[in-house]
Order: sequence, then structure tokens, then C-alpha cells
Amino acid sequence: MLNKVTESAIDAMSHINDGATILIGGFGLAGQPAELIDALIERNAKDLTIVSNNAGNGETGLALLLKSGCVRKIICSFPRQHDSYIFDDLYRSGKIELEVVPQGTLAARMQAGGSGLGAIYTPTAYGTLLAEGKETRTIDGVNYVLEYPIKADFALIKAFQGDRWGNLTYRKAARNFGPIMAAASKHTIAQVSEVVELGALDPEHIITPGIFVHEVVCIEGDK
Amino acid sequence: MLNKVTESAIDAMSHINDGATILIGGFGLAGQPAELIDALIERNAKDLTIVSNNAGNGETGLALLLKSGCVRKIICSFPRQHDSYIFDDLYRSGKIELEVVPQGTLAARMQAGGSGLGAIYTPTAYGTLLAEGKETRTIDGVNYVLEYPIKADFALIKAFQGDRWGNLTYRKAARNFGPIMAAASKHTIAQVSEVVELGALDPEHIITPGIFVHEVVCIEGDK
Amino acid sequence: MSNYTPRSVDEIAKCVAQDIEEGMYVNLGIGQPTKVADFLPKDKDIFLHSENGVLGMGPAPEEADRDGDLINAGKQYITLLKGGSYFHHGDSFAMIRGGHIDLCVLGAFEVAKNGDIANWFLGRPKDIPAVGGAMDLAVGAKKVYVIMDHVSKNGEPKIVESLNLPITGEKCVNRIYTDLAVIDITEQGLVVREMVDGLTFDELQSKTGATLRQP
Amino acid sequence: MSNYTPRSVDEIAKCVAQDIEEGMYVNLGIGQPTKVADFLPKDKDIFLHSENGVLGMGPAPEEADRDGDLINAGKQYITLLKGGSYFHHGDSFAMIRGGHIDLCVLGAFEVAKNGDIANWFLGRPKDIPAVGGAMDLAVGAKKVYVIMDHVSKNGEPKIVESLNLPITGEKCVNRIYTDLAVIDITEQGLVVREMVDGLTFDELQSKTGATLRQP
Repeated sequence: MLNKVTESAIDAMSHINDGATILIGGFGLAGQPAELIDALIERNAKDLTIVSNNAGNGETGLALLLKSGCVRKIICSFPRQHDSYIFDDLYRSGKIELEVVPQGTLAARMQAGGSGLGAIYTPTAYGTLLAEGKETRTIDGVNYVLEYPIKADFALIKAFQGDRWGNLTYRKAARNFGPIMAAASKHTIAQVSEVVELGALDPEHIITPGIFVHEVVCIEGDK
Repeated sequence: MLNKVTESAIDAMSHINDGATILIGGFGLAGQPAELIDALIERNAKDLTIVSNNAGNGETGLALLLKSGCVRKIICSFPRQHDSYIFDDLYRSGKIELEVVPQGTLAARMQAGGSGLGAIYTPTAYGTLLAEGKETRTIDGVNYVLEYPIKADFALIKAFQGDRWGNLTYRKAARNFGPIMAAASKHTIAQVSEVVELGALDPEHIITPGIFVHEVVCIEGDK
Repeated sequence: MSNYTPRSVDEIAKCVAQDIEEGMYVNLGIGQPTKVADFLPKDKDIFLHSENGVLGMGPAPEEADRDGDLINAGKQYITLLKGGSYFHHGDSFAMIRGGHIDLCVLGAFEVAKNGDIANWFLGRPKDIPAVGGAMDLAVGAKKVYVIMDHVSKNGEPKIVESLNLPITGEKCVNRIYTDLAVIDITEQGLVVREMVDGLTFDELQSKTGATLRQP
Repeated sequence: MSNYTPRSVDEIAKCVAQDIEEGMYVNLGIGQPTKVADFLPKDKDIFLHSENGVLGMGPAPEEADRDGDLINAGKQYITLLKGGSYFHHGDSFAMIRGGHIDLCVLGAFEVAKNGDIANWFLGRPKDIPAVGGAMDLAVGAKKVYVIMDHVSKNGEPKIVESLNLPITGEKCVNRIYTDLAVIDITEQGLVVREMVDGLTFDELQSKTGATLRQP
């Protein structure tokens, strides 16, 4: 009997080593796997590359991870927020590397990674600073930028319900990057609010099939 | 009040003109929009290009469409089946043009079309007859073929439930190409077994959001 | 000087709302464009898209009904209308990049006469670049409308011959709504559709960095 | 000639099934490979994927329970296990092409010593090309096992120095299960893991179009 449910968030971090590339779900705080991030901070792996839409808020979750000094580089679309002062300070003092990627290109690059494509031509960012030095091509009169896949060693995501095969559902707009990050990483760890019996999730309603998920951690009391 | 529900399959075909490219859902008979295809035959538009996984079975649906003489070219992954004799005869007598595309490349090209990418590098078919004359590239030691998007004027698909905003659910493995065809066409016509009230479909369970659907036709008595 | 009153933020939003038709799929950018939602006709089905995976956005909830999992791209609490749906970021940007969004309304620092838009980065030494979905929306939506003040706080024109600031997207703006006028960007150049009462064409031209045309 | 009995179709399928471990995501190709499912241990969780959008395929249903919307890639009626799921073709081939399928078992016309496989098209004048998911599976699955007869009906070797038939995928086969032997394709060449009782290595070599090695 296969059981992907891992007892604690700390246990789930045991494979994460220095230098890993980690996708972290969430759009702002919605869908951010806060408890997994706390465990990652405790794990204290160094020199990480983090891919996430934002660069943290206040002093929790992703912001706290940055503050811990574990992160060498962050790839994101929108680091600057009203309460992203931890990132702001690290960036301005040259203590963290930043790669800004348009949000849709971030998604498309992860989808390319998850689905085995070698590269994609996207119209987004053509002619802008974010396409500088990148290969371009005009196809049917439209200008495109060549973008390469993002693949990662790990993904930490937040889902709603999960089962022992790793099937997941999400809650409202907390779904955001979860499903595409799960597919783009070699080892996906999902925190869920509830672990349900196998078969309790309707096969029509499963958003992330278990094939993309390697560990499921139940966070008690989480919504 | 916007209502995408069209009274009859025949009415839904009124925009289809000679020379159109039409995506037709289904994998074998599962998910094949048989009643929409019947209406398309009645519409009698000529010189059509059809994109579908197969090339029809027996003397119904897609096979009947081919028999009607409306189709100039078919793009598919698996035309040959034990009961695809209508296609087989047309092909052998030179009356229909065939482009064979690997099934995953067919899906990926439609996804590229639906999501606005200009081209993709896929590893599938590298070094084979189906990549002859195509541009290739080696990325990180893997060989890829450059493939261009498939975009269509129309998609005819079969879903399960639909509402007046065009939101759709599917039934089991009849989902297959439906969602990606809906996104890759300018005008998507979905036949459904049931039209439900707006709000009856759980927003977490909608597989194809209405933005990708332009007309919904209810086929009474259909499963 | 003639006697005219610039439009308020709400009045501009109202102008945009009047130009949105039933059945349109619309993405309202962060900031001023978000206000357009308040002036959409309640009796028409207009579909608001938020790039974080929501279609069919409804008005802000009562404080008691706020849900941290139901926010818009500006991280404000929202609601979902009956018939709305949730989806992941891949599908959401397929909607945008794939040309399924009929209209996107964006704020801007500058718009050039050819439709180039700058709205993501001022590029000063201390600025931190952050683009979000701006570049995807600029190139992907079927139409892009811009809401902005006609001139900057220093009185500099924001409609210009060519951009001074880092570009977001090339030739993508179709119409500009400012506190003074509504201007279409056409093959023939900048065409003034409408001005606030009391403003003369010459005055508008004097506040604009590129040649305007009367319709 | 020594005295040996070639393996039956079922016996070959059983050999493959024994090599599949708990927790593996497996795609069984159309035809003979489908039979492997019958010999998988019932007490282990092994996940069968079908490219038409099904994960967690169960055994064939009773006739009364057949459902036209629940078929496998070979268009046979199937069932879904508890914990199974449905998804669209885009996601299904992301699983395949993206390297998420641990093992794919395919039939083949020919396999070359470097792992090239031909299994989609004989290329004769009257043949209609039809590829289905074969090329995606060949390049995408982490491991590809082939089930085939050791020689053709005419007695020609099907394991060859280089392919005579149109290729499906380059250097992708890891192991071949025939009615006579199990052969690994390694950096060092074709390594015989196992043969049917009574068959000598020299006899097996004589029926094989490329040099074999003993382990």
C-alpha cells in the first residue's frame, strides 16, 4: 500500500539539500505553503534558488525564508509589494540575486518544464528590458522571445484536500501556481488542510493527479 | 443577460463557411460530438480542414462527415482503425489530404494555439519521418523539433453539463481533447447532455470556463 | 485659459465603463483601472478576469465575509459571481496571451503615439523591477485601454512621441482615457474622440507630447 | 537444436509484471503490452495511465457496467480504481513527455542495439500512417520496455544492428522481453539477463541481428 502522507512538515524537508531549486506556490499569501516554508527554514539548507510569484510579505512565510539567509537567488514576477521590506533590503544591499520574469512567462516556463518542451516562443516582453539578450523570432508577423523551461528539484505548494496517492484539490484563488509547480518539479511536497480516504475525491474534481505529488503533509487547523 | 445556449445544432452551424478549419473533439467515439457533426454535414460547407485524433469509425459521426465530401484535409494522430474504412478508401483514392501528427504533439500544438505561443520545441518525433523537413535544435543535450501552433476557426466538442455562460464539465474519459480544443478555436460550439442554471456548477469543478465557449447546444437524451 | 474641470478618477472610470459591452471578458489592472468595476451596468453580463485564476469576479465582500483565498491581482478581497470559475495560472495566462480577453484596462506612466506603453518600471537606480502580469496583458488582450492623468505631477505630457521610460509592450494601446480627454490610437495617429467641456483642442494639444487629430 | 519452449504471450506479460514495482506510474501500449495488467500483484499500488486522460485504470468491467466514456487508449472498456482521476489530453501528454511516467511497455516491429525502436509504420505503399501516442511514449517515459517475438513470422531477427523500418524514437528502449529471452540495452550493448530453459546463448545469438553479451 502506497502512502504519500508524511507525518510532519520537517520530515518532508529531509531530502532538501544545499543548492536546490525550489518552486514555492502562492500569490501573495493566498496559496502560500506557510508551514512548509517554516519547516524549510528549520531545515536550514543554504544557497537555495526560489521560484515564486512574489518575494514575501511582512515577516512570515517566504519573507522569513529570505530573512533566514538560505536563499541565494529568487526568480519571480513581482517582488516589490507594500510589505516586502525584507526582500527590498536584501536586494538593495546586494545580498540576493533577482530574476524578474513576467507572470505569464513564469507560468509558461514552468508548464514547459513540466511537460517536457525544450523551449517556447512567447510574445510577452518582446522589445523590453526583460527580453534583453534573448533570442527572438518573427512568426506570422508577430514578434516572439525564446524562453527556456523552469524545472526544479522541489515544489512546496498548498492545496486543500489530499489523499494517500497524492491527489489534490485546491481552494478558490489559492489554486494559482500549485498545479503547474507540482508538474514542474522532481519532488513535490503539498501541505493540505485535510487528508481524505482514497476514493473520497471525485475523479472528475481532482485538480492535481497524484503522479505530480510525492509527499502530502496535513497541517491541522489550517483552512 | 448573456445566453450562450443555442436552440439547435443546426442553428449553431450557421457561421461555418467553406474553407473553415474545425477542431472536432473525441478519442474514438468517446467525446465525439456526434449530433454537432450531423448538423455540420447538413450545413454542407465545403473544403473543410478537420483536426481530430482519429478519422472516424464505421458510418457515423466523423466518418459520415468524411463520406459527405465536405472535407479537404484531415490532421490527426491515428486515422487507421479497424472500422475506419471510409477514411481508408478516401485516402487511398487520393480524395483526402492527411497530416499525421503524434498525439501529444497534436495536443501541444493546440495548447500553443490556445495560449498564444508562437512555436514550441518538442522532443517527440525527432529523427522520424514525421519530423522530416522540420527545424530542429539541441537544447541541454536533448534533440527537439520545432512545431507551430494549431489554431482553428471552430471547435465542435462534447461536454457533459453546461450553463448559459458557457461553463462546461465533462464525463470521464470523454473529456480528452475538449478543453484544449475549446481554447484553440475562435468559436467553440459545445454539445452538452444537460444545461444547468447559472451557479449550479461548482466553480471549483468547472473544467472549461465559459471564456473558451461561444455556443452551447443541449442534445436531449444524450448521456 | 478656458474654463474647464478635469475629470475625477471616478468620472474617468465611468467613461471607460460606458464603453464596455455585454459579454465582454475584461481584465482591470491594479490601481485606478480597478475602479471601472464600480460603474459597470448591473443588468449586463460582463466577465471580470483576474490573472490569479478567477473569472466572474464580483464586488468586494462585507468585512465578515472576507476570505484570504479569494483575492484579486491587487491582493484585494473579492467575491465570485454565480457562474464564475477558478483555474490555475497556466490557464489564466492562456486566456490572456491567447487573445481570449476582449479588453484590458491598464494604468500607465507613458503612452507613445504608436501605442507603445510604459507602466512597469521607472528604471531609477533605487527602483526594484517588478512586472507582474503587465507585459502579458499588454500584448495578449484583444484591446488595451489606458487610464492615466493627461500630464504628470510636474506638468509633463504623458502622451508622447516616443517613450522615455522602459517599455512594457509595443503598439498595443488602442485608447487612452485621461482626466481631459478620450483619445484613440489609430493607423492615422492620435484621434481625439472626446474632451471635457470647456477645453479647447489647442489647449489639449499643448498638454500632449505628440500630434493630435480631430475626428 | 536444443530442447526449449518459447514463452507464451501470457508468460511474457508475467515476466514484465514481475519487474514492475509498487508506486510506479506505468503506461501499457496497445495490444500485447495491455496484457501485463492481468499479472500485476493485486496487493500493490501500481498506477496505470492511459493517454486518453485516465490515471488509475482498473480491470475490464462486467458487460453490464460498460461505459462508452470510460475506455483506454486501445478503445477497450475499462474501470477506474478508487483514487483514479480524469484529465485532458494536454495534461495527459505532459505526464508522458514531461518524464512523469516511470515505465512504458510497448510492442515493436524492430529494436536496434542502440535502443532505437520502430513500431508505428511499416512504410509499404498501401499502408496508411498512424502514430497515435507511440512517439510521445517512446521519448517521454523514464524507461521503455518492449514486448515482442524474438523473430518475425518469416524467422527474421527483430533485434537488429540498425532499423530497417521507419523509426519511432531514438535510443529509448531499455529492455526487451521476447518469447525467448529478456535483454537489457546498456551502454555496453545488448546484455542477456535471462533466457528460457533449454535455450543456449549461441542459439539465441543466431536468432538475433546484433551481438549479444552475457551478463
